Amino acid sequence: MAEIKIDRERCKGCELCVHFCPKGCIEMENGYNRKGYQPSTFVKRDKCTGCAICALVCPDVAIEVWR
Amino acid sequence: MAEIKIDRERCKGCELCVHFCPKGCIEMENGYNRKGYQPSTFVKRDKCTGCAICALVCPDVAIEVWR
Amino acid sequence: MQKVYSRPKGLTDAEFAYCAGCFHSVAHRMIAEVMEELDIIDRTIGVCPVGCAVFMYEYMACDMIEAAHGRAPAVATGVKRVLPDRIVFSYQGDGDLASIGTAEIIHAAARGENITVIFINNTTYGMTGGQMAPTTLVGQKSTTCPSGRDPKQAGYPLRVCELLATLDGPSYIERVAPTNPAGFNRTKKAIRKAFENQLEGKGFSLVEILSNCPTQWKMSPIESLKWIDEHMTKTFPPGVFVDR
Amino acid sequence: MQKVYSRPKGLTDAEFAYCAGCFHSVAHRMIAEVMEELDIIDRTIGVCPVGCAVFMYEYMACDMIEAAHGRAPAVATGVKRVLPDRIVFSYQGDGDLASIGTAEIIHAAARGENITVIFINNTTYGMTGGQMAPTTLVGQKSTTCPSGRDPKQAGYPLRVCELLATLDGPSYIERVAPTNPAGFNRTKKAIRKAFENQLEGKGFSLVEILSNCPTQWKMSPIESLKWIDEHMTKTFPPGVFVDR
Amino acid sequence: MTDKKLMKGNIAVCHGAIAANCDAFFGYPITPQNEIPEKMSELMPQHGRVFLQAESEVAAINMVYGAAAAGKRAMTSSSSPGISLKMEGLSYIAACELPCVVVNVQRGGPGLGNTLPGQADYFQAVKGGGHGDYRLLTIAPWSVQECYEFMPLAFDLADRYRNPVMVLMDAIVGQMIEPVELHANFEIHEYPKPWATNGARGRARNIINSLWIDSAVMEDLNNRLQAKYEQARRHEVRLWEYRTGDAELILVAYGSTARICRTVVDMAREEGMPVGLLRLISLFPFPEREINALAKQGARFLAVEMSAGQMVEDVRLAVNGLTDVGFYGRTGGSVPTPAEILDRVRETLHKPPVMSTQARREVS
Amino acid sequence: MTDKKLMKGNIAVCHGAIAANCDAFFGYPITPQNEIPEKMSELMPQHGRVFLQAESEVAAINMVYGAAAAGKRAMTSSSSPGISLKMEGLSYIAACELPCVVVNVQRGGPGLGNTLPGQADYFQAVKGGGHGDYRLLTIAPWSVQECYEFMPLAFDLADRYRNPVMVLMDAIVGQMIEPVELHANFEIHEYPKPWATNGARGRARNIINSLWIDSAVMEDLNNRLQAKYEQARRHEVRLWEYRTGDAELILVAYGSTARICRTVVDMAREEGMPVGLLRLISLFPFPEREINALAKQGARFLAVEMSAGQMVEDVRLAVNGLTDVGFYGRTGGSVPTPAEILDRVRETLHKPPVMSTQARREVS
Amino acid sequence: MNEMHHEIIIAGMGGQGVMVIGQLLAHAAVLEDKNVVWFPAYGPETRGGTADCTVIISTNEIGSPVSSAPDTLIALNQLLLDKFAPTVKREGLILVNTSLASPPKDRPDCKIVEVPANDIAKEVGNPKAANMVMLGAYVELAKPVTLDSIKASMTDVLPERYHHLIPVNCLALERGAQLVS
Amino acid sequence: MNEMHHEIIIAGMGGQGVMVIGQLLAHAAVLEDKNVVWFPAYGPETRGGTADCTVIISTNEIGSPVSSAPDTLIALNQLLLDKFAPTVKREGLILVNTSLASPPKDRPDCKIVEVPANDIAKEVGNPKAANMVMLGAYVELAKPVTLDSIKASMTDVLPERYHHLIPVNCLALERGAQLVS
Ligand SMILES: Cc1ncc(C[n+]2csc(CCOP(=O)(O)OP(=O)(O)O)c2C)c(N)n1
Ligand SMILES: Cc1ncc(C[n+]2csc(CCOP(=O)(O)OP(=O)(O)O)c2C)c(N)n1
Ligand code: SF4
Ligand code: SF4
Ligand code: SF4
Ligand code: SF4
Ligand code: SF4
Ligand code: SF4
Ligand SMILES: [Mg+2]
Ligand SMILES: [Mg+2]
Repeated sequence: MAEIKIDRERCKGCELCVHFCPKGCIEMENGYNRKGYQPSTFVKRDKCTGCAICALVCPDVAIEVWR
Repeated sequence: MAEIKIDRERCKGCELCVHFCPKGCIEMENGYNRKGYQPSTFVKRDKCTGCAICALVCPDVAIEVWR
Repeated sequence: MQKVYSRPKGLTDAEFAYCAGCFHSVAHRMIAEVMEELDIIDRTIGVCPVGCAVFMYEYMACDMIEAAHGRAPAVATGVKRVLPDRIVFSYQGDGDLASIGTAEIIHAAARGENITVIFINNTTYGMTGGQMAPTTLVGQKSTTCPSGRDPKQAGYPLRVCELLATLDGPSYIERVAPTNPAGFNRTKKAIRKAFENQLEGKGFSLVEILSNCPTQWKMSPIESLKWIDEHMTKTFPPGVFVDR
Repeated sequence: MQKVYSRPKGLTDAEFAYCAGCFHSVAHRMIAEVMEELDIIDRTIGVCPVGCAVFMYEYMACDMIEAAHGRAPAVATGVKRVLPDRIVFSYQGDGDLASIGTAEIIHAAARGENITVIFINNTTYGMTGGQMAPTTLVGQKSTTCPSGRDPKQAGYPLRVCELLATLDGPSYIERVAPTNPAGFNRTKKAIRKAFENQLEGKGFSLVEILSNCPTQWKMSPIESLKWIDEHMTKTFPPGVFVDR
Repeated sequence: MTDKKLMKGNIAVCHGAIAANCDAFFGYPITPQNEIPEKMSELMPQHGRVFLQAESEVAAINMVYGAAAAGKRAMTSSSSPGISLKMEGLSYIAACELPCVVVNVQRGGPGLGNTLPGQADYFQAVKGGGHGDYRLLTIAPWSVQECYEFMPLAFDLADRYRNPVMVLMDAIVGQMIEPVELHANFEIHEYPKPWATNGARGRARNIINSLWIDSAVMEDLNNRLQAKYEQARRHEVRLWEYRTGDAELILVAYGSTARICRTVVDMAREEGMPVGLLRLISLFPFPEREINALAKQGARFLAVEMSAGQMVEDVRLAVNGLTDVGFYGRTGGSVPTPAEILDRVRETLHKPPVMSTQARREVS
Repeated sequence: MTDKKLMKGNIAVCHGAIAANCDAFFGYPITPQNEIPEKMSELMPQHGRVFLQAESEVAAINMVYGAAAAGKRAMTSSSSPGISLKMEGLSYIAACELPCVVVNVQRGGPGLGNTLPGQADYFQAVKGGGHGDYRLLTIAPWSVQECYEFMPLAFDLADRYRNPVMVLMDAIVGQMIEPVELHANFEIHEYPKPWATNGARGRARNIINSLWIDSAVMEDLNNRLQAKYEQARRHEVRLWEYRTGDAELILVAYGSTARICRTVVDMAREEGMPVGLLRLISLFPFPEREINALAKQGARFLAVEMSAGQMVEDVRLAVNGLTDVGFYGRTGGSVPTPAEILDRVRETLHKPPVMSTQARREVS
Repeated sequence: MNEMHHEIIIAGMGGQGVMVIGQLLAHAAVLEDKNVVWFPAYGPETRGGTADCTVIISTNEIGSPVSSAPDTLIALNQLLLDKFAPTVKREGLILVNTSLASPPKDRPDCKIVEVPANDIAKEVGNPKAANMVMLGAYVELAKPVTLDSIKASMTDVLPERYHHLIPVNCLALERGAQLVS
Repeated sequence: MNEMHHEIIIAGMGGQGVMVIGQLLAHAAVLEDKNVVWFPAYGPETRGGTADCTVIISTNEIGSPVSSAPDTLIALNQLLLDKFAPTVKREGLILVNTSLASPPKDRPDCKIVEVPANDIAKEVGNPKAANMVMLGAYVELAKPVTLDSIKASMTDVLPERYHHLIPVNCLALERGAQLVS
């Protein structure tokens, strides 16, 4: 099992992590962060392989990954 | 028989006509023109074919050719 | 559990001010990672462009200089010539490098200047509001070619890698397209090689990154990556153009 | 007897102020001949460079504009855009076109600007006293590389035709070497074609003429032509680079 | 008022250029003037005229040079750093006595600075930032309406004097949106251009050139230029006086700063202070005589600029020691507020007038 | 005098730069300063320093920017049109507070002009030909010896003020050959440069930048620059007075024109006319106080320039109406002769002093 | 016409319609023959997804279009509320879109009006009309122009493809006005 | 030392050694502790094969190194004789190399000295030393410096590869001087 952490305030809601996660572990939030973006959120902890693709593609370096 | 005319005052003595004339009809003069160049001069009227190569190569457009 | 991805040391803590999904950030981060991996953060001097990446100095953990629009290669040359044992990179957009700065990039390349150039081609002037760039595709709309680039009026896109590859100066030129994880890896590798070459004294290296501009293209980030794959790579095929 | 060679009408009566044996005069004369042959003297506007040919306006029988150093393609563009039915040519040396004016020539070419460019490559800055040019050969001496061009210090010569040939804009690019009567004929033909293309609306044409500079090379004119054949053509091979 | 449209100053410039029969626009993007090339890319082709985005500001001014040499009305626009790149080209155009129009929407400087409003390119515009003795006729609009109306004026001056004309704006004037009436009521003169290099059909060939190795000939050209500038000094001074009649202190300003100063004058008058405004419309020629005349009547002056003190030197030259000339300036994109200028006015008026012989440079 | 060598002004500049520990030269050919890059291409590598021929003047000034940012002593040289191309770069360098030296061997202008002597780039040098409120510290040698000696001075000023320094020459000063003593007696200060971008080893990273979108920060920078220029006004005025003690008319000139004026003063004195010379060495800062003091003593002034009247404006500003300021200028590469200046002196001295409030622009 | 002078800053995320309501205000002022200057943010400041503009409506001639101390702030999100609230002039007016932001605590001098604009917009059937709700509230409170002039400006200001939304926009305007009346 | 002031223009084709004799004059003046400025033509004017320079030698400090009316012209060929003869100051001195040029007719005010320099140079055995003949004649006539100082300057001024020609150059100098003495 692996773990990722999304920095909600750095996230700009670009959806790239959602798009590229091979396991579909990430979704977009409904709420807004301080800047007014809708951030993404880690939803399927159990499926995450820690492949770090989400972190690789995140333009805002908002994701950290543990494995 | 052909004829060329070298404009002595336009000539800068570059020797290209002398070098390229296939018939060796042109030579360099010993004297100087007003600007201080040693001009070339048409010497072998009889051998000249009027091929106009001398005029073609003359940078200073100092040569006219009749054939 | 071990941490397998964390913020590279080559970046400061500052949040990127780029638009959501803009790949300037991706390029910055990869440069930062390479600086960290090669352990050169404290002897690298970066030269920022005038373009959306104009604030790059806020993000990179190394010494930085803000160049005038288009002149980054000249500024980088000035630094590298007087400090040949430091690592010098410049970072430029397509307007900066391929329009106003055409002479500077070509001559830095022709001189084989021992610097690393990261070239962000997003087919537009992002910062100033989406005007036509030298790399704007035929038919592509922009705020100064509102009905699409018409080659009869505005000419054809400039292919920088192909252009520079005719010179004897460059040691390494590659074009990459970070539109998917494999492309990301390829991009990172290219940037790394462009820095390694400099460490080895091989001379001029340039990596052209086909990048996006979701804002001026008026697309979502995901659409923008698709657009790169489907349209940009036709005019700008990725590949290694020089490696010697 | 018939007159088979006389001064072309495209030239004024002024005597060339060039050094003895300098081929700027040859290029001028051929342009003048082509203008006469195509009967376009009274609708041609020429743009002079800053270089030894800076006084070109004294010699050509058509309207002429003196451009700033390197900017002739921009000036020519300005003229051609507002007078599309006139014939516009620019004439530039290697310092003018390939150094300070790099951006202008590349973008005029990329735009496929419908102009004719005559490019005189004599590997040096003739007018200012024989400094290194972008086209100075490796090892060749100049007043700013007194012990010969060292590529480590000053980089490599720029090959303009090869560079521009990577662009989609140009319709015709050729390099010629008027070092013998056949070369003269080839040169004249190329210049003619570069003007004809414009008349046909085909777009950007450029003829690079490998020329001499007996004064700065410190050679006789005849030696200078040999030097072109023996050395210059190695780095700058004559040929047609674009014809479409 | 249905014939008034809301419009940006930059956009009004474009409509003004169209009304002026501008034949060709060559430009390069830079904030805060991007709306000009953008709008021109749309308008010029619509009117069958030339729009071209140049590869740089240097290329743009040289394209203008070519189009102007060909006898056409040509213009470019840019903002401070981009204008600096045009200095060589402008010197050439002035030396060749070619007409053209250059718009500078000034931003905060020096260097890259910022895209906020500035007026620190005054010296560059009126003294000649390029080499040699040339001048740009320089006019400064202060409203969107004038952005529209000054373009025909600029092209007319350019043709009349065969000289480049600078329309000196700032980010406020360029970016603000106001109602404007595009009345198109201009008398557009056609100036014969027998000197144009447009093909020597039926005439002797023309040459456009600024190279004269014979110093006597080059000096003749210079004398001709100076005579022309003298002519302009006599005929082209433009200004607007507001409540100067009885003013003891006259604010001198141009562009958006002059708008702010107008507010200040009203505020000052409400407080009973005898303050007026001299709003400069032409910066070169500078209203030397007019200011000198006011100084002879005893008025003191306060120059207000978004700069560290540039126009104030010309005010001092005009006053020539007759009375006191003060300065209030803000720099780097900061815009002076009416309140802070009013403070300075109060200060000045309570201070007895002194003959200041040293330039005072007070930048707050 | 065996330790004196015959040398061109341009070549002496190079030896001066070497003596000043100049680390890097970036230049581009242009007459009449070609001897500088040519000689530097030989000298700099000999001394293990950097010489690079840039692709253009624009590239050269930006290479200087880079080398100066890296903490090294860097310079470039050019002549009028080439200097115009450096305006953007100079504005950046001044805004970034970087030291460097720029040599301008002025020629006849405007436009392409000619390669003969000129002094018409004065405004460009001292008012800032680029955008924004910056100044170049400007000094003007008048002999080959000074071409040598002013280079260490220029580099020292540049480092001390963290500001670009312009060495303003003309084709006469650059091209003439005179005996010069390369004495190498300079005290070369090493200025610590903790701000240099030379790699952040053992310290926080450095940033060289002139972009400040916050207008308050940009204004702070401007205030810092202005304070620095004020400092220079106090400490760096340099001039040379010749027979001014009892002079009723003082010629004001710099560079080669000042040499000519020295001859004129001697000729005038022989005719019994009380004439002196104020030779400016620093052009910015301008000797405002000194001229004003002389004006207070009643002296009148005649500014002599190879221009249509540029420096004369600064003289007028300094005199501030106290006495009369005349002008004699030649342009386009023409060099004023002692005889013609003397004529003007005679004319002036027989004319009673009048308070002239209008700028007089007399170009013969 | 009585003398009046209003300086308003409107700020929010790109896409929240900040510019549109600025333009509606300016247009309405033109209809009412008032002096108006509208100064939208431009250039690099528009990067990062935020937008703001200043509108000055006055019966006097308008000097600077740049307001150093606006009398009103209409804030559509938290970030820009935080940024601009300190600039509002003493005892000014601050309208807060409380659907996305919470009212400032450090401007007790100001009149703070809470408008749950997104929620109201959803109610009237166009979730994108939160800007209109804010505008309605402001116009009702400050009366720089009439609501009718705003409505009359819709067809000119909105691009044609949005004209079908005019009725629901007007509804949103009115709901905003009702909220504060 | 008596007060003196000489302004000389020397002109000829490139290769005739115009610059060398200018430099010899200047160097000799330095040896004699006189003030000297030497102003060679430069730039585009040197195109077309001609060369000229101005030398000013004076016991006073020298103002302009550009001479508007030289007191002496040393002309080595016809073209430049024609160009510069009109600039010589009234009653000045003109030395003409009569081997290549004929004396001017329109300067009756001037002292015209005819020096068949090329012929004399051939006689002394170095046809290239015509310049030295002209210099010798000038120095003898005007005495701006001594012939000895000129001779003493040879080793410094001439590149080493020409040092073997110094004796014959000195001979040419003397022959020039004899011609006019
Ligand atoms: C001399 C000058 N000209 C123009 C500008 C305005 N300008 C700023 S960024 C830019 C172009 C940006 O485009 P690009 O280089 O492609 O970078 P991007 O924003 O797309 O990353 C321009 C024209 C400037 N700052 N300076
Ligand atoms: C802006 C500017 N920079 C430099 C110069 C000086 N300059 C005149 S001609 C020239 C180069 C000439 O070389 P090239 O173009 O090769 O022409 P050539 O004389 O060899 O025919 C230079 C640098 C100038 N006039 N203007
Ligand atoms: S680490 Fe891999 S699997 Fe886990 S969330 Fe990220 S992309 Fe998905
Ligand atoms: S990739 Fe990064 S910025 Fe984009 S949605 Fe995911 S976490 Fe947010
Ligand atoms: S025409 Fe031919 S043969 Fe006759 S002289 Fe000329 S080159 Fe020789
Ligand atoms: S080619 Fe022409 S210039 Fe050369 S020597 Fe012959 S005639 Fe004279
Ligand atoms: S405008 Fe384009 S390039 Fe600039 S930050 Fe936004 S997305 Fe990136
Ligand atoms: S210097 Fe060279 S290029 Fe110039 S005219 Fe002389 S030979 Fe020709
Ligand atoms: Mg881009
Ligand atoms: Mg050349």
